[in-house]
Amino acid sequence: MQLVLSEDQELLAKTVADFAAEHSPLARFRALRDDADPIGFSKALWREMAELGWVGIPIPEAHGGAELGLAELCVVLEPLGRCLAPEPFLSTVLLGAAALVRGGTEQQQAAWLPRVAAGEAFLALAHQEPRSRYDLQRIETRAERDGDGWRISGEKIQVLDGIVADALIVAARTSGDAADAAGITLFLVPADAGGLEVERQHRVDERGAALVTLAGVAVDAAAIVGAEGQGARLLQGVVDAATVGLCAEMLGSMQECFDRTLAYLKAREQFGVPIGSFQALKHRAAEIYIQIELARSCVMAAARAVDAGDDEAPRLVSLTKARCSDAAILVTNEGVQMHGGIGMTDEHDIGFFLKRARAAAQTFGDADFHRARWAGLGGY
Amino acid sequence: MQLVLSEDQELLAKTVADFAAEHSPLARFRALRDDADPIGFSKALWREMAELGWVGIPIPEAHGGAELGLAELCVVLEPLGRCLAPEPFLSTVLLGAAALVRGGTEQQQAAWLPRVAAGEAFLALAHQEPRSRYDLQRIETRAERDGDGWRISGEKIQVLDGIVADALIVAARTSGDAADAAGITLFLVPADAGGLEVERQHRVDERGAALVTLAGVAVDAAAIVGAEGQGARLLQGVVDAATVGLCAEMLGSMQECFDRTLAYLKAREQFGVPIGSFQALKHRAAEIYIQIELARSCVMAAARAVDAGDDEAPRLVSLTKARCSDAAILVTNEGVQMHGGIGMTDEHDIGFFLKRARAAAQTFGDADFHRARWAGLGGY
Amino acid sequence: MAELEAFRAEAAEWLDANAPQAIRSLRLHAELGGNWGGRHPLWEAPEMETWLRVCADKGWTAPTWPGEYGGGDLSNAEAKVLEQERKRLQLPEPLTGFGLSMIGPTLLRFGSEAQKQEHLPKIVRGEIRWCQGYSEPEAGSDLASLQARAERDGDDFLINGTKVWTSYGDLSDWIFALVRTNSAVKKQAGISFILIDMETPGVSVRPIKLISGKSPFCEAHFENVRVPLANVLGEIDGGWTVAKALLGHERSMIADVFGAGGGARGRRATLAEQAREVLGGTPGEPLPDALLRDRIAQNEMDMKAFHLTLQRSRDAAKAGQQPGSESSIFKVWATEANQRRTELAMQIAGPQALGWEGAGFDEAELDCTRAWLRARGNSIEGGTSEVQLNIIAKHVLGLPD
Amino acid sequence: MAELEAFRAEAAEWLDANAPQAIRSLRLHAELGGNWGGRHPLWEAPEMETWLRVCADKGWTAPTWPGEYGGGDLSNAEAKVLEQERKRLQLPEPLTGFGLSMIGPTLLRFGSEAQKQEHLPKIVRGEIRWCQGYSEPEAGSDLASLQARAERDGDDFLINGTKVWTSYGDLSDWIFALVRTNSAVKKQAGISFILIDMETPGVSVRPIKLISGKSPFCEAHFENVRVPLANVLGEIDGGWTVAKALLGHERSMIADVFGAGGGARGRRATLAEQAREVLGGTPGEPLPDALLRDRIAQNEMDMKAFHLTLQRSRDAAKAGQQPGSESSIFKVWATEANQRRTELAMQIAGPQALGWEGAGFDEAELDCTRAWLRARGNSIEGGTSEVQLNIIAKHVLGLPD
Repeated sequence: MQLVLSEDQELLAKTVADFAAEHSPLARFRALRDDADPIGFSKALWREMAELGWVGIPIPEAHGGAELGLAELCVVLEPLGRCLAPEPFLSTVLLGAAALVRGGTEQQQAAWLPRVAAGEAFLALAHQEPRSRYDLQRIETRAERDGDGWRISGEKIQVLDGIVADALIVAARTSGDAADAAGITLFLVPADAGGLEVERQHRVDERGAALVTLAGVAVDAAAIVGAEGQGARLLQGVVDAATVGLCAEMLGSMQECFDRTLAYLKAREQFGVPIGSFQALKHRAAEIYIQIELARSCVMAAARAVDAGDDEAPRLVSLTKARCSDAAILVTNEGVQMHGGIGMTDEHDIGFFLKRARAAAQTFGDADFHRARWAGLGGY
Repeated sequence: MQLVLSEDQELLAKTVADFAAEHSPLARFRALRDDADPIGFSKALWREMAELGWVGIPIPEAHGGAELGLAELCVVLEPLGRCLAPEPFLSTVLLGAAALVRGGTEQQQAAWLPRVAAGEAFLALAHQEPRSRYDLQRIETRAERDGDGWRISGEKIQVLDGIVADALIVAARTSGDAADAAGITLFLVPADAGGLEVERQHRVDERGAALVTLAGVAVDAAAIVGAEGQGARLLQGVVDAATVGLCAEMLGSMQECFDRTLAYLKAREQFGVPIGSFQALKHRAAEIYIQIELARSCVMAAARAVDAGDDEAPRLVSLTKARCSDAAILVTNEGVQMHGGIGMTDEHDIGFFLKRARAAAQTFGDADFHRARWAGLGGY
Repeated sequence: MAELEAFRAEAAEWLDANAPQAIRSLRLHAELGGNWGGRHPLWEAPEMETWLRVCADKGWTAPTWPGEYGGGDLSNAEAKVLEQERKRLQLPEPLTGFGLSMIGPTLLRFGSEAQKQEHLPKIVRGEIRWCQGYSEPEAGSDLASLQARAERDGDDFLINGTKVWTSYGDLSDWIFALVRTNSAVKKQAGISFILIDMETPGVSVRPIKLISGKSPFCEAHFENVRVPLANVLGEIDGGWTVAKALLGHERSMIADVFGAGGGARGRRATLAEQAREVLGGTPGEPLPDALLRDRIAQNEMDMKAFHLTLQRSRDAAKAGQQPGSESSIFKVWATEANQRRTELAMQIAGPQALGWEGAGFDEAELDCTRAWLRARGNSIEGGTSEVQLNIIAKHVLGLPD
Repeated sequence: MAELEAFRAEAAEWLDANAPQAIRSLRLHAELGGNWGGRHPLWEAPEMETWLRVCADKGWTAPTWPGEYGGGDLSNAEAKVLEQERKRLQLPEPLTGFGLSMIGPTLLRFGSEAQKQEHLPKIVRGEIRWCQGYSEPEAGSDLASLQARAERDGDDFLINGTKVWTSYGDLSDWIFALVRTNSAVKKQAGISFILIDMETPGVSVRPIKLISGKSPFCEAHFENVRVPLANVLGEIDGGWTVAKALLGHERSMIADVFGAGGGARGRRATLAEQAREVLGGTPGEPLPDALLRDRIAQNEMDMKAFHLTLQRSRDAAKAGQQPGSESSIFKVWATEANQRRTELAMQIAGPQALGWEGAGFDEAELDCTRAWLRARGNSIEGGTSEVQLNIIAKHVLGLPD
């Protein structure tokens, strides 16, 4: 494992950064919010990203993708994190498409992956429930056999970009009790299935999320993604990889928040000197810098470990999420504090980073959760 | 409850401070260590303190004491903490005598308390065991009935000033299993009892402590302090009050460590200016100041609550010990760091505070332990 | 003491006789929080207007102020008794606001006779609502670097500039503001404390939205606003002295608010209650998450230690001792402990803490999110934590510049 | 590549043929830690002397140094292969110390031909043990404010002053030191880098005891010590340039040491192992104390993130990229993570962490206490954490003075 970007990756990073600067300044994010955009992102921009090949990065070449790794996806996500681009990489690519790539039948893959890669179809993963907190195995939604098929009933929350999804991958229990690992099955459910209701949730970070209610939604046997009752492992693998992608985005966001704060420290004067000349602020800035550098190393290592199918990957994922969660909160808290009063106003952009940082920190498990997981995987 | 010193208390504080300045500068502590003094403190000075009435503060007037409260004892202990005076207040007065005051028979009290108040007798409490950590109820030492009396066998560790004690108050189990609250009984055991062995332990803070081995030590029925099997509650009450006394001493130590550090910050120059002009150090000094002020309020409140027999006392004790433990470690770590290289040398005094702070922090339960106790007492 | 007890009986009787039935045990609205008065008053309940009027007639909206300005002429001890009786009878305050708490006492101390005659009775009667104009967009912690300027024009000043963080500026009638009247002298000198009627042409006010949503804060612009010289409180160019007196007052108010657990705290569950609800477990037994349990205990203990320190400070004052330096820690500690509390509440709420509005989040969860965002400002407003630490380092610890 | 593989075979064969049997898999003593050579050498085992001699004869104590100074004339790639083979065969280093790691490379870069001829062969053969004289009692972090002075006296300098934190000064033969040779110019100018034989009259050395007990550190006094002008390395008054080159080297060495988990770490239990032993519970299951478990995980993760950052830095260098600024964080982070580790070990040990020596504490417990105290110095020695943060703020982040 080499913790360095290849020349191709460097080039990709630069392309994405240039694209983001041109098409997705922070003002775009603000406008989407202020206009109360119904889906919260731009489908047109998404198609452009797809045309540039980014959406298809983890999708096999046979299905129209680039068949590259999580490492490349992270290279794309970091600059997008810098500008808080709300396009649905996490939901459609890292959760939805990834579940099909890892566990989907040839038929499911052929039906969805080319359309996803082309930026034409959206997917979402509906796994979280009111009582699940961060536990992937705490699933109460039930799928009961109904002839050759199944009927699914339950309630899902915070389904990322669920409002635009053309199909949802729903985690349901086909056997066992609420917290059992065994008995979880993933189903591919078209958004227009009868009994499926999707309602938008409004989050503090303005990202698209939805409440999903399944009232006896009927699907046939071919809707199963992966093996019946064996969904926990697949779900964990998908969420682990998505977590690293989220961390890459967080890394971009915290780097941008810090860059803006540094610029402010240099420009803003108080008592006749730049506030960045105050040693207490300098030392705090240096501490932030350290945290970001450490987070960067973790993101790179975790992405490569996941790509390599390394045994250490789950621990590195938890390492990375714990660090990025803590670092993002530190960096953005300090960002607001160092901006002073203006940082508290809605019209200043720095607060967007604070909101996104907290939302990301509390997605896929917070730092406590991942430290506990690290310890558990370490046998203590 | 008034969180303010009375005029009498103010006067007492000043008397003790003057006495400490004259008779117990830090150089005395260093000399006791360097000379490998066998008991680690001065019996002559102890008698002087007794003559001044400090040793007898919590002892009833009927037994030659002043019959004052923990609040007054704290007033004495704080200045003694400033100069790290190693005299056995904690062991003889706060643990040993307090157990007799709270639970002793008239005969026990009459036999021991006047001599303690006069500075002539020393007591110790032997409760801690190799497996007890901070749990007062985890007692494996057993007392078995033997005719009208008892035979006690077991092993005690870190018995404070055990080496000089004329009698030990030994917590033993007369029934129940290792962690049970019921079945603990306290026994007053003369130091010359057959089968009792006391060996000095050398601690990082140079305070007197001993390993105590009891091999079938025979005592008669009149040796029981308090009621048979009901010792847990008595022990808890004694240790709670002693904890507050320890905190008062810690408060003095941390205040002194901070005062010395502040003086160093003002005097020491680097890059042509006093290092205390560097804002990062200033802010850290201000944070330390805050912690000490908060600790001071807690010590005062806890002492008064214990004196008043307030229901809130146990929570205030834990509040105080948790804060003082954390604050003492912070203050002394920063003390060494801010002194730089010289602070790491044995010939500089600041390191003594670091060592004592850690030892005190890990006596009678560390901060984690007391936060958990606070939560438990709060019903969560 | 007997006299005081006689007064207690008298006060209780009067309150009971005069308070309209409808306002007794009235639960104050979060947004209004009492009678603020003013030219365009907002009433919690129609009877609150009556309540204000009867109290003002008796001078009991400002019980300790001199009767000649409409006050109640009570001693501090009597005023305290009156307050106790009012609370005992569960009656709301007849009047609240910056007139009573800030500019009124300042007028009493620094105002000319004419100024007192003009303003104090209107404050007592709740006819004029006041706001504060100190901060400026470019000044921040360096308050004395303010740029709003007043230029002399005959018997008037012409005022130009912008004030920010003016609480309830959009609902207020008059503003007390700091303006630069002399730029030839060094910063703190050359500032005047001036009273401005906000209906004067050239004054405009715009609410400020915060990251937590709407807020009481406003930005006030002054464009050639004409104000008589006579509206200066204290000396011309001597406003810094007046302002400092007021600022110390503001900071201790902020600490008091957090000391009391935050304005709206009373209606919120404690962290332990919130955690029990979210995490479950057996009531009375340790919470199932030992980490959160430890942090909740830490935060409760932070608050408790703070309250004990407040008490120590007050007890020392009561005992006639010199005020100790411990009061310098109140603002920074209380606000940061509150920030930790709201962040902890977010962590306890977990995925449910991420709501902004609408479906899928209950009121307590949404409140948790907003409170967290709002609390970020606590360590900035009213003197940043950095400024507080500087003050401690310099004035308490004597560390050199 | 084929050539390198041929060298590997050759090196392995030579090592295997020449290494005395007794030193294979020799467990190095904690105090000595290898062959340090010098006039009064201390040997881990008698055969270590043979081992040093045969390696020095071949130039393989300093494999990459030029053959003319006694070195091995190997390329960096070959030296790496040699190192790999040595480790594979579990052979100890034939020679270690500041001669090889610090002054040798500096002599190669800055030394005159005569200086190289004089000193390098003796270093290669382990005949002279070197120590460093940089810090002074009054200088601290402000290294350039040093006061040890060298005054010209004919062809000699007369040196007066004191150096502290001189590791192994009591066991060393020569010292490389910074002395002020010109006080008329500003601080960094006017300093010279000079080589001093410690047997010269006027040199005295006293060990420094630390709060953790005895230490390798010494204080070296110089009283009218006569040193030839020719012993200056680099230009007279130009010693700062030489020193800076060496300092950077020292800091990365410190980071490497902590990066590898601290010198003696290999023999210690991990925190998790320690906690399992002290706290019990079922092996493989979560530790019974969730708070300690969380902090142990945090510390392991701190160390892991640090190692990954070290690797990132090295991988970038290998890939031919410019060294990134991330290396600036190594010293401060590694030392402070180590402090947190030792404090955590204290907390885990609980009441058993309070021992200094003797009865009632086992070796691991006493080691825990000493390691904690010793680690407090990590954030001071080799550039304090404060200085490291200043460097990051200024040179990496570009924040103004």
